[in-house]
Amino acid sequence: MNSSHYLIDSGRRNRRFLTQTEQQEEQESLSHIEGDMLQVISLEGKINAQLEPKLSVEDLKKLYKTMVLTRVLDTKCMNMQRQGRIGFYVPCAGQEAAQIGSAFAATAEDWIVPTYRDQGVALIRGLDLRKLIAHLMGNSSDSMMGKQMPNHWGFSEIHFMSVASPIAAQLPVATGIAMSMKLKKKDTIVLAYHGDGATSEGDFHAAYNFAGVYKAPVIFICENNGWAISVPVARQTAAATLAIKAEAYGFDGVRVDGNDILAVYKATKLAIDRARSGGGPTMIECLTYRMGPHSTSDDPTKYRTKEEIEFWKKRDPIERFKNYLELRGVWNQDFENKARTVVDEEINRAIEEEEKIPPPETSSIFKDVYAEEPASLREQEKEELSYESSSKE
Amino acid sequence: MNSSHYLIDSGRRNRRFLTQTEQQEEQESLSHIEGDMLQVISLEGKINAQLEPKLSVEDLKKLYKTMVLTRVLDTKCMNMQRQGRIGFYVPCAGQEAAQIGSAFAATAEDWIVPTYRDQGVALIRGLDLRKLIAHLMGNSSDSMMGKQMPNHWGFSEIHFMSVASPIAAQLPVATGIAMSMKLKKKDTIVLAYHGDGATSEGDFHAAYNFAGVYKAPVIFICENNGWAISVPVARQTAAATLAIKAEAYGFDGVRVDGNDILAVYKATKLAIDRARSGGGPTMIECLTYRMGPHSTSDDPTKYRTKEEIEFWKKRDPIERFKNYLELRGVWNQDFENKARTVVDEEINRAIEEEEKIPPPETSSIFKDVYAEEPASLREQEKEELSYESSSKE
Amino acid sequence: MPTINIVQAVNQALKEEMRRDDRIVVLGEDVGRDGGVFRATEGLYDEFGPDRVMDTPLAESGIIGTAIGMAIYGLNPVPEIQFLDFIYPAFDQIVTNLAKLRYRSGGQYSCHLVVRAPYGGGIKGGHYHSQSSEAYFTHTAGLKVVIPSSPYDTKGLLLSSLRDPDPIIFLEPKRIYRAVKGEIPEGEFTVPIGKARIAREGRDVSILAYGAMLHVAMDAAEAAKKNGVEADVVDLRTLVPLDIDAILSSVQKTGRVIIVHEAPRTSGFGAEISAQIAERAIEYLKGPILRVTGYDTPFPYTLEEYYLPSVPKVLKAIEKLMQY
Amino acid sequence: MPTINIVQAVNQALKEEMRRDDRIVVLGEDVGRDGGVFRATEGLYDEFGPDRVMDTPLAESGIIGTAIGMAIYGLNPVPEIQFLDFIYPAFDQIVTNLAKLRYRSGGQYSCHLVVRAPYGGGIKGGHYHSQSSEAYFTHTAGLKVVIPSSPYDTKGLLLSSLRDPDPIIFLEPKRIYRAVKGEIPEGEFTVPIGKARIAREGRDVSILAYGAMLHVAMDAAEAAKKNGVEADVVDLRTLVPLDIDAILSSVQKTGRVIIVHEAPRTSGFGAEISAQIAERAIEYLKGPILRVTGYDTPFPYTLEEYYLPSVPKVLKAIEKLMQY
Ligand SMILES: Cc1ncc(C[n+]2csc(CCOP(=O)(O)OP(=O)(O)O)c2C)c(N)n1
Ligand SMILES: Cc1ncc(C[n+]2csc(CCOP(=O)(O)OP(=O)(O)O)c2C)c(N)n1
Ligand SMILES: [Mg+2]
Ligand SMILES: [Mg+2]
Repeated sequence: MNSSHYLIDSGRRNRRFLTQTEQQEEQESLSHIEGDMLQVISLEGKINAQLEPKLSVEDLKKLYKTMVLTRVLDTKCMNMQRQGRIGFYVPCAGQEAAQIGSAFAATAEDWIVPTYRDQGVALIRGLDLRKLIAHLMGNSSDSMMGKQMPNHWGFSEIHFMSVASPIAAQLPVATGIAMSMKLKKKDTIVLAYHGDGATSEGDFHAAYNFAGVYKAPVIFICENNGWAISVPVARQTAAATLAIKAEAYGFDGVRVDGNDILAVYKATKLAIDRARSGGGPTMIECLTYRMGPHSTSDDPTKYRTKEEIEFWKKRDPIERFKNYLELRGVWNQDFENKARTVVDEEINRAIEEEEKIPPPETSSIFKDVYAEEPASLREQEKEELSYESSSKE
Repeated sequence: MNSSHYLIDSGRRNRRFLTQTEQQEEQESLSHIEGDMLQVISLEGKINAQLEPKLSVEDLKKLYKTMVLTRVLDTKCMNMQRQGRIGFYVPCAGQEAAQIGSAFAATAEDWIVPTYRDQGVALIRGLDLRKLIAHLMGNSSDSMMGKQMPNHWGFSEIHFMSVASPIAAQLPVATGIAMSMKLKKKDTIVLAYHGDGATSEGDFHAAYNFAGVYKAPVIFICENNGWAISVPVARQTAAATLAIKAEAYGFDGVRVDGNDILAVYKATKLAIDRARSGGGPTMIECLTYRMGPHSTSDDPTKYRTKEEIEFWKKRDPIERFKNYLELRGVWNQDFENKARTVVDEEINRAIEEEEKIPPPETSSIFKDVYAEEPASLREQEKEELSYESSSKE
Repeated sequence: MPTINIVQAVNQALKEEMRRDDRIVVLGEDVGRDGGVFRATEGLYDEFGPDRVMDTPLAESGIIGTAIGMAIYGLNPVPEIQFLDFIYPAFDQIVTNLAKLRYRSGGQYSCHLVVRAPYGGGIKGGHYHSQSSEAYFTHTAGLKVVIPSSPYDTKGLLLSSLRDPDPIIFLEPKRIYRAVKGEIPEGEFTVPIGKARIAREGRDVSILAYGAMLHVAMDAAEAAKKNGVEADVVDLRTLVPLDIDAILSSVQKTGRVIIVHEAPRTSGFGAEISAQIAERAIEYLKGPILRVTGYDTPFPYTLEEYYLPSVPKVLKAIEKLMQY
Repeated sequence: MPTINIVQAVNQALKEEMRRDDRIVVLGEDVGRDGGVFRATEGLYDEFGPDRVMDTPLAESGIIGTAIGMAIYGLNPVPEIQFLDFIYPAFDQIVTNLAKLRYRSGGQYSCHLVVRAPYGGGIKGGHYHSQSSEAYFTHTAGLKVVIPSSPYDTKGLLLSSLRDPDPIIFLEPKRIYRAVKGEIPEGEFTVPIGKARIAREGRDVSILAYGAMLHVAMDAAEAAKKNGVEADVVDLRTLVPLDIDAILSSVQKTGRVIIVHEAPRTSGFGAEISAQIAERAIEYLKGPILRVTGYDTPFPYTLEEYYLPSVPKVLKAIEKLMQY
């Protein structure tokens, strides 16, 4: 299957992420963002009719509502962290199009291998909001049983793989899942997410290389948000683009405007179709931007300029999609208001409910290390419980 | 600096290494070796005058003699291993042009980061033959003090870095050496060697990426001998070629006929000149062939065909160069005979001398773990020596 | 009963279980057409084909990482690491994913698989073909660590490992791959994970060992008999979970302990055994707990026989304890 | 004397030594313009520029691997690993190259460098921002392992480390990065590598600890005083080389031993200390050697305070030993 019809170019420029304080010669202005990438809705609101996916009004509404839900939740969680109601949080504001557009192209049977920043992916797959909140609180309803930090989720009911912090470690696992789908002759695929920083890790290399060699049905969604904490993508690699890296593994890399949800959807859909029919992996580089800090522990003013933030505010993926929907007659202020009210209530209710749930029991520390608790851990569990009973005395 | 004048192409084909027993569809005949690579001396003996390096007769003779020395030594070492006179050996027959041609382009001040198969590199840099033999024997004259297996050399007097077995682990180190040359404003460079299999390791990825980002003066010499033990390069990666991988790191990859010593020399020389003048790294993929087994522990009949061996015998790098020298009036049978006699005697004498040297003393086990032997090791050393004295009783 | 060696035991276990369980896939460097550099996977490629016996690219983190993915999706992968010395590029996959997946996901996901790797010295392999790094894995909660010392145990423990629900590091003492032969029953049998074996009974001193060192311990025990010393030899068989009861019974009986392993002494697994004894059975001890181990240096080439524990070294430790 | 905290001590040591020694280069993720995620390298980029303070790509094996190359070529690199939990992608570089280069080359090449990494729990970091994996490095011959517990020791040990000829893993207890403050002298001073510190004198029980746990040990010692128990507290400061003489003196005095560390118990460094005591001083022991440690599970998030050693846990161990 030839994919050149949507493979505009893997692109040649990624230097625009350099800040103005950057002292090296490669500095360039921020104006290079356009060009060399797949776009359906241009900044000026023009539609590329040839690429425009034919989605139903219902689907369009669902996409938009999920973007709003994701954004509102993000803001609330940042606040909750500041209020000490959750311990930590990794925001995704700005990346909703890349996350929701890509995941929407997959079916419920396909598997997701996400990162800590992919709440948009979980939400478009229909994750119960309470489950998400319970995890952020690490309470006894948390699917992770309070064992992991916030944003280190995993929800088997939506085939959403468990997350570890080490960058790129999820990628060989994603390839392995895809390899076994192929061996088992399923027609499902894997969407594997990673950031721009992740492209430097050895595990990126292994995962992509195995995917190429075994023609595994995996689509790598690279959310190139310009930064790996304080390191701009131009310091991450001297490659002309990230998408070009796919060639080193014998498959296609596509560069899309990651703030254009229809472009992301379209590229992912084509890649999924190809993978499902035995055509192997694709890399999709979504050019996007992390509008907030890296996490609640980060202070981005140390490394980015106001100009850059402003530049990207104008490219807010929700605004872009809203303009499109308005053009299509799907969006109006009333729709917006209703959507926001529903979302607000839903989130508030979920938070309220989950804040009532107690933390996990102490003995949970010793469970799920192995399938069965071994004698040595039973002994340590007893030891721990003895402290608690004696401190209660 | 633009390098397109010698960058013929990073090529698109590496599938020719599939054996006839290979069951997968990608199988192709062996006839694709030509094309898409830089060549100075064609198989038919034609010279590409535009690319031909202008080497003195002395240099040409030196190159040829070193090739013969390397080959004869290789045969003797294989025999010595079979006779139990050395414990293990990794042969390099077939790869002399790639090794000697590339290393000859560097100066004595440049650094080499070799693999276990790069005896040709050491020899063209003037390594004392006795040092090489001493190491293979692991005797008390061994520069490594008998601490490492044969072929795990390191000779600081020729800036020839110490070798570890884990594939590709030398590559980030090579990049680091080159980075510090640049930081210290030296105009030296690093030649870093690796095989085709090594391109799959995470350390290859890190080393290449750092080299690209820091524009480090390192030239990666990839000796693509078609096999990583029993795994053909077409199973190693789905990439069209290995040279293409360099693009993923923002620098050039060049594909040369690795059995054509002048082509290898020419490409390396240009890359070195570029690196010395601040132009950063280059990858040179040398298409060559390991004519012998992977090591004395390997039985290649398990995985390669006779046809393949025959195919490559006709492409013997020494024969190719001999034809060229004959054309240039440098080679005749008399020259050959003399060269072989000298080489033979030299090697025999070195072996004879080194076989007289005793093994290292037991206490050497405890030296060079740290700069100074700590109390804990002094205690263990005493413990060990007490066994010996009591067993002598 | 047929007599086979340890490589053959590995090969038989894999082959027979692959016939029974079609979820098993073998992957690694040179495991396919070549049959493995030690021939442990010989014949599997021919019988089961390239889908179930995969020659992989040269990347250990890819081998272990994709195997984890396969295990999550319901396959039963058996990745081979060609030499244990080459497992470190996969160390992050092992520590980060393999060991913690079940725990970190609150039991939603798990990844049972068996990582096979030849390990240990005695084959003139120098630094990078001789290491015994089992202690790293025993310190990584979530893993089980299994080390057989005989063909019987190899086959029985490998079969148990293939059927176990947890991730397992299965270390094969390559020094005795062919040297140690033994009888095994016809047909299917297993050896339980977590049970040590009393390899020899004696009242005077306990020698605790595993892998190739079990045989050094046994030879030393035989030699000590000449001096009237009867050694109890315990073959640990699995380091995690550890059969501490078997160890304590032996120690309570003899009151003297010698632990033998090839790995460097500092923070080797011998330290853990010693510490458990010092915690649980100190009142039984008649002398110090001794360790006969590799030294705290990288593994040397020419002088490896001096580096490794040997019968005279164990005998000297016995003598020291008996005279204490 | 000025009072500073531990992060400031790291920062001062680096800054001052970089002024004195222009071979020092700092490299790692976010160490440059951002000043490090814990601010340990704050101000270095501005003072020394991008050639000596390098924000690297996100690849630990690249960070350690290139640092090794730099060290070989005569620089004095100080790579930072952002959290110790992320060192595993570099594990092969550490075990294969860093630890063995001098040995394997017969002393022809060496690579002194200091790998800095924040480690340990207590900051609500869950599995991957809390690990104490020091034991792995203590089992890797060729490395030194240094762990300070105070601003004074941090500065003094880091300066010694920067001047040491061997590769050093320098672990910073991030839980007390800011919480523990202390006075340091003006100007240059060093603390020798390989010497423990008697943090508190007492005749009844020896508590051996390092890093953040030293403070738990000290608090427990103070609390035990109320019951008339006087604890000797030894701050190990360096695990390799270990100051075994200081440990043995304490044990010979008290006859009772408690080892405290955060890492999981099995094969943790406590096992090695225990084993050395059981080898060298068993005749002085009045009871079992106890370990108060993290449990043999991955590091949990919500319940981390239950997982970690604490004053009540140490007190219970003291009580047990005193009543033995
Ligand atoms: C192996 C590893 N090293 C370092 C870190 C610390 N760290 C957490 S996120 C991050 C940056 C990741 O950047 P990118 O891949 O672009 O993803 P993003 O956070 O931008 O979504 C770093 C360095 C880590 N989690 N894992
Ligand atoms: C990390 C690691 N994994 C596995 C091995 C075992 N091994 C030794 S050589 C080799 C093949 C190397 O192939 P290549 O890089 O093409 O070099 P060549 O031997 O062909 O020169 C393998 C797999 C190793 N040495 N290191
Ligand atoms: Mg990013
Ligand atoms: Mg090769």
